[in-house]
Amino acid sequence: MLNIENLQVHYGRIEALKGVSFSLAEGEIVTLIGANGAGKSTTLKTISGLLRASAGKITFMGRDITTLRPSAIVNMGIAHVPEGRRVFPKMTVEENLEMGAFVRKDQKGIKEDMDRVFQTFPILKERRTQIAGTLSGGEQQMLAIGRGLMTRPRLLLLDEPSLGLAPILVEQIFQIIDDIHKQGTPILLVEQNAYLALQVANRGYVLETGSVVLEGDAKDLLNNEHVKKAYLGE
Amino acid sequence: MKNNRLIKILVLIVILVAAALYPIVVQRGYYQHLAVMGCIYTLLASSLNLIVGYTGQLSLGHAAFYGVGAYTSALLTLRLGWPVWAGMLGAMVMAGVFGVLLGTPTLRLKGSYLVIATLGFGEIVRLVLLNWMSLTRGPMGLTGITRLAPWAVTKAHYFWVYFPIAVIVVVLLNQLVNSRTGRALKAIREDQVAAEVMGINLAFYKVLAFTVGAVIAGLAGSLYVHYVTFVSPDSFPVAESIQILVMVIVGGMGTIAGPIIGAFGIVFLLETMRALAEYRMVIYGITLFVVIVLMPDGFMGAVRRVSSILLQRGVRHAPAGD
Amino acid sequence: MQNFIQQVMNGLVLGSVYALIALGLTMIYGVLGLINWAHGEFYMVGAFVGYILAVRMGLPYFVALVGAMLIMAVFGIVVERVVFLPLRGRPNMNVIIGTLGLSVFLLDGANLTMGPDPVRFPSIYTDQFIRVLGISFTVQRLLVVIVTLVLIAVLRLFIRNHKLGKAMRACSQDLQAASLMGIEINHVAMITAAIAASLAAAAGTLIGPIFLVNPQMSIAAVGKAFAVTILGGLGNVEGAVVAGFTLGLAESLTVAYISSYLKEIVAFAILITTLVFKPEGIFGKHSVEKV
Amino acid sequence: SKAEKEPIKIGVIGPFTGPNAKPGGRMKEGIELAVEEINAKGGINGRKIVAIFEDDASQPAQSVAAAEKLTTRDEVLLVIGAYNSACVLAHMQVTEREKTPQINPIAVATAITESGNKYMFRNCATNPMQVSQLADYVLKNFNFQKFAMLFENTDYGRGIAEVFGASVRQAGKQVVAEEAYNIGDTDFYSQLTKIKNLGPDALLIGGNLTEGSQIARQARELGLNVQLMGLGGLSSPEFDQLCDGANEGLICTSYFEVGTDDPLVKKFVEAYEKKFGKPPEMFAAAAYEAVYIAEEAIKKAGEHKNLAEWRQAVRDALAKIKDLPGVQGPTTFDEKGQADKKVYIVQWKNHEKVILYPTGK
Amino acid sequence: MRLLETKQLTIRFGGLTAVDHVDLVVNKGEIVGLIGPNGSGKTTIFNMVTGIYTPTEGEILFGGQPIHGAKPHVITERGISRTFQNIRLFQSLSVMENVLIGCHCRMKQNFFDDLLATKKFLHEESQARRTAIELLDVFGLLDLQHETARNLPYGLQRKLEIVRALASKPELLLLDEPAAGMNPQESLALMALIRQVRDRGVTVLLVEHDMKVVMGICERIAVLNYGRKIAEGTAAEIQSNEEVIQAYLGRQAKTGA
Ligand SMILES: Nc1ncnc2c1ncn2[C@@H]1O[C@H](COP(=O)(O)OP(=O)(O)OP(=O)(O)O)[C@@H](O)[C@H]1O
Ligand SMILES: Nc1ncnc2c1ncn2[C@@H]1O[C@H](COP(=O)(O)OP(=O)(O)OP(=O)(O)O)[C@@H](O)[C@H]1O
Ligand SMILES: [Mg+2]
Ligand SMILES: [Mg+2]
Repeated sequence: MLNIENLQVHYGRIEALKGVSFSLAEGEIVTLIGANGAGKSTTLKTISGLLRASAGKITFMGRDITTLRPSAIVNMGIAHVPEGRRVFPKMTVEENLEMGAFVRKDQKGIKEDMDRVFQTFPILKERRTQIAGTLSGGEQQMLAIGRGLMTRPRLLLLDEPSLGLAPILVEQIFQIIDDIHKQGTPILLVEQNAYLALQVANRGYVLETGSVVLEGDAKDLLNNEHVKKAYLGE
Repeated sequence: MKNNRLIKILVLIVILVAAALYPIVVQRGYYQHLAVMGCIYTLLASSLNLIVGYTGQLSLGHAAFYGVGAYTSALLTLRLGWPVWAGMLGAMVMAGVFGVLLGTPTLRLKGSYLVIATLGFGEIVRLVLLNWMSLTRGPMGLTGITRLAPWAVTKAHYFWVYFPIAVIVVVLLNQLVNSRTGRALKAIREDQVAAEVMGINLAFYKVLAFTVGAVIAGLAGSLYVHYVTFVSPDSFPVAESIQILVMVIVGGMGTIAGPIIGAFGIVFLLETMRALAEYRMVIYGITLFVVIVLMPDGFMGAVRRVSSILLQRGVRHAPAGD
Repeated sequence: MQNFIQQVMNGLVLGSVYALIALGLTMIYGVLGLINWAHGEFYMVGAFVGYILAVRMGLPYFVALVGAMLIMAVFGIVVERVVFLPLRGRPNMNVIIGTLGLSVFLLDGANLTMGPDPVRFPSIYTDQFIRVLGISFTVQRLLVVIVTLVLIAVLRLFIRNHKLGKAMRACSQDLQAASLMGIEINHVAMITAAIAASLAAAAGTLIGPIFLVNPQMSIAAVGKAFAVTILGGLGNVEGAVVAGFTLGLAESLTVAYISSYLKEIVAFAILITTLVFKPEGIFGKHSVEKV
Repeated sequence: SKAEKEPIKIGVIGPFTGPNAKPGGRMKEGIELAVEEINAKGGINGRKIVAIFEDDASQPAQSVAAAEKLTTRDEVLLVIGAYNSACVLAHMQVTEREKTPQINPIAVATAITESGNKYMFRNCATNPMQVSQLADYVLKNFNFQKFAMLFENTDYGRGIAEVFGASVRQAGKQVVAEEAYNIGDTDFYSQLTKIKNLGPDALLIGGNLTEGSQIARQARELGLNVQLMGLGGLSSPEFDQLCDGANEGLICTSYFEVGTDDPLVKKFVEAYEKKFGKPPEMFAAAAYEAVYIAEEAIKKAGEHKNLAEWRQAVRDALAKIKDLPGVQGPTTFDEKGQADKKVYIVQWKNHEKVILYPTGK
Repeated sequence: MRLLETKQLTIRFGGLTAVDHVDLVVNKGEIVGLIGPNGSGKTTIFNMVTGIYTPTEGEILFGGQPIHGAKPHVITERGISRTFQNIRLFQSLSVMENVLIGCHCRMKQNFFDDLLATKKFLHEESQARRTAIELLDVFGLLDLQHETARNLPYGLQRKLEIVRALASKPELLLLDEPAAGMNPQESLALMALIRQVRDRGVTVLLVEHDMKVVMGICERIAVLNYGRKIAEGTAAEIQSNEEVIQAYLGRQAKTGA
């Protein structure tokens, strides 16, 4: 359903992506792994329209979305939980979640989803009226994920969702990812924790300095010597 | 390292010699006048740069320090008969006091709040100068202020005194911003919390920046007043503060050369634009906008960008193999 | 007592003027995060547009008022596209200088096209007097206060109930994240600029008949508008309104009971004292920065 | 030779942009007209004259730069200007140092001619001169006991208040209110309410026409029905226009009156109306007159090869000018360079001015 | 010897008690871990110890002296330094300048020395540069000394923050999630570095969610939950503590990160 062809992205004159191609099928979890600065976040930002590709093509459900604006892309059903949380610091937890449902009109569904988020992250329920800027790092991370879920997306882009989360929550997050996936929402997952990512994903791509150097079945990648050495710390 | 120093000193000597010759080569008093004003604005822009460019405290009240310096020097020489050099010292001290006065209450203010508070401060100072009749003669201003010295008759004489003063101040500022103090200021600009946690006394350094900036602006005020020999509150409106800020930003803030280029550049540009008559300000407005959009880091930023592109090219053409 | 009531009334009129001008300023700051140095000129241009519609073209006053607001809305959109957009996300100082360029351009542009002479902008309400209990004012003055209050109420409803209000707040905090929520930032920016400019037009058209219309009117207005905006807390609509009226009353009563020399100083003194004790304005919420 | 055909350069400093762009424009028009007329007659001593206009935007620092440019770059023979006293006070040391004669047609601060500057000449009445004439007239002809003053917070307004207040007190009458406002202010309800409460018989407006017209209108709105008085600019047709009738009965001084039967004035008014399509007002007249004073002096000074000598000769000729007819009445400079100018006292009646003094005219 | 001690340390934000009567001891030369669920108050304790927040109740003793309520810069001078959960480098300054700013409180010249480039200035400056170069070298950042901090990859920015903190010659170093955003390979290298720091005589208090790192290098670990200390002990003790597993580690803790 998502197809990336020969994507190139520049920051000024720095080439961050040097022709990346990959695809994601209906109902799949695909993970991008790679060292710091490999271009993972850049890829996600380009898909969601925050960055402009200098070459290449992105198609979503058969439509070319390469040059669409972020709002149009969100309206097509792609939700992006960005790196670094990016919660609205002066809005309350609840308002932040409402913002996630900005493009939706089904009041009832919104209410349901909000309850589900609170169920998943009980601490957010406790912090409901707190200004998001004063939440702890992990709480903000939960809020960002919750806000992404509020979109009820057709495709979810997650950028390092486990960053700064307690181990028990990391487990939970991956559980949630699995749940969302089981409900039929495909996910494009970027993670430092390559081990967990490859465990939950169907397929994976390894990105190094702006290019895909390896791709394959997640299980295969888990056993790949290069991946083991470079990303699993074994 | 040593070589570098030598080059710097050589450059400085060349500049000084060129400057000394300027009034001889350029005979017209008008251009000499612009050069004198350029020196005064260099002091103003460089000192504001310390506050805005290095410490990151956006201030729109700089003309207040300029005005306080001008009035202090004028009153000390006029009313108390102090010699001009003492008037200058007095101006610097008094402006410094005002620097502390503005710096202290604004310690907690950030961003736009600071901008508007400093703007308000500038207005208050101007309004006090305007309304404290018994001291300042209010809107009438002060006339017949002592000239710099009995021998200072032509503009060339003024230039020969003011230019070295500007050079000395700039050299001192350059030394300052590359020292522990300067780094502390830059750290505050970058991240106040991190700066504090690195052991920097926020309150002290912020007030210090305002004070040093004010002292230099006060000196500029004194130089101005003994040159023009007249002063009135009209000379220090908010527009003047903004003009100084324009010089800093257009020249390139947070650099030493930027404000100097900005000061001389704007003084000469505005005068050149006199030819445009009533279209002058309209075109100036457009120019400002275009410049700030195209050169967000000012002239110095543009120079740096261009030179880095050129350098990069050079590297690419270098033979391969490291 | 009569004197006091008259002075309070005077203060309310002044306060409406301040509030109306400051509203647009605070909205542009609140949503786009930029200090619009040219806002005084918006007000001035708005007044001229109202003047042209009402006096030169002879349209009925209220038609001219609405017309000026619509025309200025378009003007606001153009300015957003041409001027604000290139400055978006730039540091404060650059924005100040950039919009200063716009301000100089509009001011001297008006000088060139409309001439520097003040013009009278009579409306039918300027010559109708209300005199009760020894206090007196024109209907136009009353109109200023009433229309201001109505506009504020409408604006509040709009911001509160319309999704746009929320979108505006989100944009003011994080443009990128807002766009990820599906908010069309460009639309929000244009609508904000349009509203701000049309509020300025309303201010100009309402106030023009009371005073005079000339290019210089922008200068006196903008300093006060900034003071009001900050007092009310940047980006805070309710704050701007309350601060506007506070300042208007303070000035009026200063003249009445202290000295007219202090009228100007009062505005800035209130501003600075407030900021010293409450750095985020009267209505700004104080929050400890989370590290 | 070629040099002789070169035109004589006259520098003009004025506020052609900024808050006083309006009167600045009138000043410019007056000068343009005079220059045109003189050149049409063949110039001075066979040479054409040109006026070089420099804007000071009412800012002293810019005014200094303008004076520097005119005297040292353009090398003008003499300078006319400026509008604001602060600007003249700031730049007069430049013209003095460059030994360039200057005629100041508008700025009224006393200090300008009191400072011993040998190159400064002023062809308009100073503040004390016009204000005391007004005070004398009002005190003599009306039996007012309580006076109020509302004046702009500038050297101009403050000077008016000082002199007028002194005259009133000297006559044993009372000043009940002295209120100030700033240039650019638009709302005077607060000050006027306060004044109304103090119950004066007459109100002196010490300011320019923009604010002055607002004050007159707002006084009427508030029902402050007392004798209004004003100076200078309040006698101009624009003031009448802006007042919309609120100036009915206002008594005011005037340097220049269109309606007199002085042939010089008639000729000027005619030519001005032809060229600019509107009647002239005082600033145009004063500036126009200044050019003719310059013409007279340049004519008397004769030809000089050396600019410094020429300027000196013009200065000396200016100092000797005696009873030179002009549109504001005859000009004679005293040893300080101040011309002894009489002013008119007029009253607005039904959008027309009635001359109250001097009664003969 | 007790280097840092908190006694009944408490802070409230409105109705929320973020840190609730916590007693914590860090001995000289130790590496101590501070862990706990998100929002349990770890960063907040750091903020109180470094003077950014003032405790509502309780005391903080450093080397036996009370430091609560003191300004951050004073505390740094006393010998506590830290890194931030969200990196806070001086972004547009060079790597070298970042480290020199770290040296700030150990330099003795005054304003006039700086202004006039006195002997003292020259001496102090070269001294500081030497310290900076040495530290950068140890952390492998020396080649990048002229690079602008902003341009460094994430992992190196974390390292630079540690170097900057060390430049103030602290006795106690507080690290807030230094391994966040690092891959397992990089975390391993970080562990080695932290040990090295301790071997230079710096005591370390570490907040981290990466259990490999925490269990790997901490001699003692304290666990917070809802602002309260719920456990304290060695890695083994903590890992088998039922309450900690419940609240924080989760069942599969050992398989994961
Ligand atoms: N705004 C920017 N300006 C310039 N270069 C950038 C910018 N953002 C990223 N880069 C560069 O682009 C490259 C890819 O960065 P990206 O953020 O996509 O990496 P990543 O794979 O997500 O790494 P990480 O694991 O650190 O998040 C890096 O070399 C980075 O330095
Ligand atoms: N300034 C503040 N205002 C209000 N609440 C705050 C403030 N600072 C922290 N808190 C609250 O205090 C609690 C503790 O926050 P803290 O940042 O210490 O958590 P933490 O243990 O570091 O969590 P994490 O592992 O997610 O970083 C959080 O619930 C947070 O919302
Ligand atoms: Mg990333
Ligand atoms: Mg934390």
